[in-house]
Amino acid sequence: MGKNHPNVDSYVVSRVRALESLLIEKGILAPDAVDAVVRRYEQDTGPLLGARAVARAWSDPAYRERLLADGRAAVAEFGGEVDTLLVVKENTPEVHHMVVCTLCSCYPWPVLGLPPTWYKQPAYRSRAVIAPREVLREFGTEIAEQREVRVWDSSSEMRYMVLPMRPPGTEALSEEELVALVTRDSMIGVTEIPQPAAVR
Amino acid sequence: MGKNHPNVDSYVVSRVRALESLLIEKGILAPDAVDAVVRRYEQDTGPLLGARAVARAWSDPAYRERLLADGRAAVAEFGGEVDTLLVVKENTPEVHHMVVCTLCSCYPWPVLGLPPTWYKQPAYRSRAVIAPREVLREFGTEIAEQREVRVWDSSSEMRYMVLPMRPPGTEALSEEELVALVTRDSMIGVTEIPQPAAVR
Amino acid sequence: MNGVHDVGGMHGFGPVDWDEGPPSLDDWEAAVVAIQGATRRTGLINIDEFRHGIERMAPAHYLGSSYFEHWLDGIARVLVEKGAIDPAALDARTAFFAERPDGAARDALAAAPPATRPSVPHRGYVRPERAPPRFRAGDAVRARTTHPAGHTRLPRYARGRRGVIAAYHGVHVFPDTHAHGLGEQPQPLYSVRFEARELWGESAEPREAVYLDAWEPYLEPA
Amino acid sequence: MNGVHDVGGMHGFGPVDWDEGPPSLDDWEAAVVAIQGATRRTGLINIDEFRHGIERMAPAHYLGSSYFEHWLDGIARVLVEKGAIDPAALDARTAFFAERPDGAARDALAAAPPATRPSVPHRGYVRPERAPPRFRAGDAVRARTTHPAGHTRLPRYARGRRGVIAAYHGVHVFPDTHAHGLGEQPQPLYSVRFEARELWGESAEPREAVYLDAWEPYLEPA
Repeated sequence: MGKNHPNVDSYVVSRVRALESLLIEKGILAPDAVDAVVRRYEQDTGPLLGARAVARAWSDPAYRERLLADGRAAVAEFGGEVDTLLVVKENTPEVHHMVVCTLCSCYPWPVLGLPPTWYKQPAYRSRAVIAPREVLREFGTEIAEQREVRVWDSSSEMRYMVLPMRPPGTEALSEEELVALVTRDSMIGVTEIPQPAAVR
Repeated sequence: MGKNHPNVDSYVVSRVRALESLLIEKGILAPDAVDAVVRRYEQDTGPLLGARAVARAWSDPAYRERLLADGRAAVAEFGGEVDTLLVVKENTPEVHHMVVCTLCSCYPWPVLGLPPTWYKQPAYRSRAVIAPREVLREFGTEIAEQREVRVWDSSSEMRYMVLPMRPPGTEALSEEELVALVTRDSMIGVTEIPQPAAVR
Repeated sequence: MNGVHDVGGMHGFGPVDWDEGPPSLDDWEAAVVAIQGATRRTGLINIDEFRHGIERMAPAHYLGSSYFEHWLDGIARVLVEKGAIDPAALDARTAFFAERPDGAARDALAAAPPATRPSVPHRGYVRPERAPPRFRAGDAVRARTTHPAGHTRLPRYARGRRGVIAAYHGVHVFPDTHAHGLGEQPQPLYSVRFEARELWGESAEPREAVYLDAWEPYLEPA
Repeated sequence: MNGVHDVGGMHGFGPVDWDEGPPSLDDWEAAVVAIQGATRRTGLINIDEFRHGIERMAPAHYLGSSYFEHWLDGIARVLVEKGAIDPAALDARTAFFAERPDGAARDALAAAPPATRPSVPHRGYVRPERAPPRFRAGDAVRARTTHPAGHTRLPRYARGRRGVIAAYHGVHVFPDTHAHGLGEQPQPLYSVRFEARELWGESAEPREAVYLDAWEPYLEPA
């Protein structure tokens, strides 16, 4: 459980079951749909597709260009099912990007998996636009004062993902090794990817 | 009880007692202070002072001028203890005034007594400034389209009260009879005072 | 609507409750995700109706409940409004499961369920361009001062504020009508850059900009 | 602060729950009113500290609780912050009364209470005018675009909006400092008229204006 799953009222659980059974009865919900969701997000969860795209972009300049031009098409090269438009913003020494959805919690599920709880809560949604550096510091991320912070408020059906900067000292790593370095939070833009300990 | 007093959590009542006893112990709260509050607002509650000022203003043009110039001084003529500045706004056939406090629930307690529950709730506070005519209609008050609505958001330590229009057909009434016509809600500005049935 | 969901720029929610662990779904949450998918798949509830269903939660409930409770509440509201489910039946069945905390959905079914309805093909949100867009990258714009009671994707913090068109993204389904049964009425969509100083005045952090996706009716020339 | 208390212009709270009956106080509410009076009377908590104490309630708690619960929560917060009461003692005593639902406050006192502290004379909020006010009735002004994290009495709906000075009310204690232990720093106070159309754009009702009391630092010439 943990804090991702506060003790939910038993009323809520009963109501979900009730709605589920009513919708199965009406032919709206397939009887195996819940199992399919569990399978998908318990097994395929996580930011693997996003991490693959990032590692490839670091390794392959032509891919990087395709990713920045059309995120959906570039990610689909890995065979993933991406049913949203995807805009990828590249971090540079001059600009740091960060993604939020102030009005609800739009998130690039197809490339990053289930959103973390904090992403969906008012604390993050409210402050990311008015005090992003303060929020970043709470994630341990210090953005140099002369570096611009750009916050992307996901108000349309386009989804946003950050292409983080490749950490120094990773020139010798294979693409597969690079994938392992790429964290979900770095693709939301609340952290940067540190130089791996092994190459320090 | 009624809806003014939703079932409050027993924790709240215990906590009030706890704070009360701690503050008595420290000499901050007088042991009889709670009784004094009960006496004051159970017995002296209500908009009597405001109603007296309104009825006098209807009957005495010089008093009306004093009331509009300095509400506190004019109300103090009735011997009431008014510890706030009071601004009185006069309704006319051209202008209807209405009082709210969007940020908290500032209210002219000394002249109108305890605030009604609805005045303190977000439904009134949120909509009074953006949709006052719609709110007024919920109180059964229809303001003619060519009449201006002025909403007074009580953001400072000045308090606001409305001087409603004297209803027609009340020329023969005594000042004391007029007092009985003046409602709290008309001095908040959410209703107008109808012509009394007796004189229709 | 100026709802409690529109939290951009608010204070008072405390620090971010950062949790490094990978997210997972409880059983009831997985069911909510499946239900949401089914209502979308069958065309019963579109994305904007879904969002507006959530926005109309009682504000204290919205702030006091978790993300997937929002989904549940919003979906049930819209399904009832559309006549797709009977609220009394939902209540009765909720009571049924309250008595059976370990029950499964199928326990409430008297007979074998019917065949599941076919999916409505998902067309995405981009539509053909019928006229040239009003603005071009680099144009100065101002987000309109508007406070509609209905659904909108223009957050309050941007209203009346000046920005610059950063990019044009083609013509997209318009949420303000799509949420209200008024059709897709597709509109040009832009990425608009707002300087933090313009949004937050002296309270702004240095060197910050917010980018917002804004449909053409949200904007006027500045 | 852009807190949950700043509800002016919001949607979603439903119709006004009008209750014609005369208001009254439950026993615990009367005690809260007395406590508030005592903290003010003795100079422990000023009006702006009191308000800011309430504004910092957890937002879901604020919306989910009644008016006098707000007072209780705000007062206890400020008393603890000022070191006037020990939070552990407050918790312990809360537990004490939870066991004694019909208990009276004096039941918790080990000895006779001390003499009650004398009142601090109440000076009101108007202060001498030291310089001529910057604005005069009729002047066009704009409420500043500012989003301070601390206490302010300039509601969000007015920020950045143009108005006209309707009246000058002398020099008043400034809430934005007074709430934070930074002194009274008295400032000229004005009544400012804002046309509804300026505040709400096309969503405004016809022939409406909002009047707000605004301290001089909230305003700039327009």
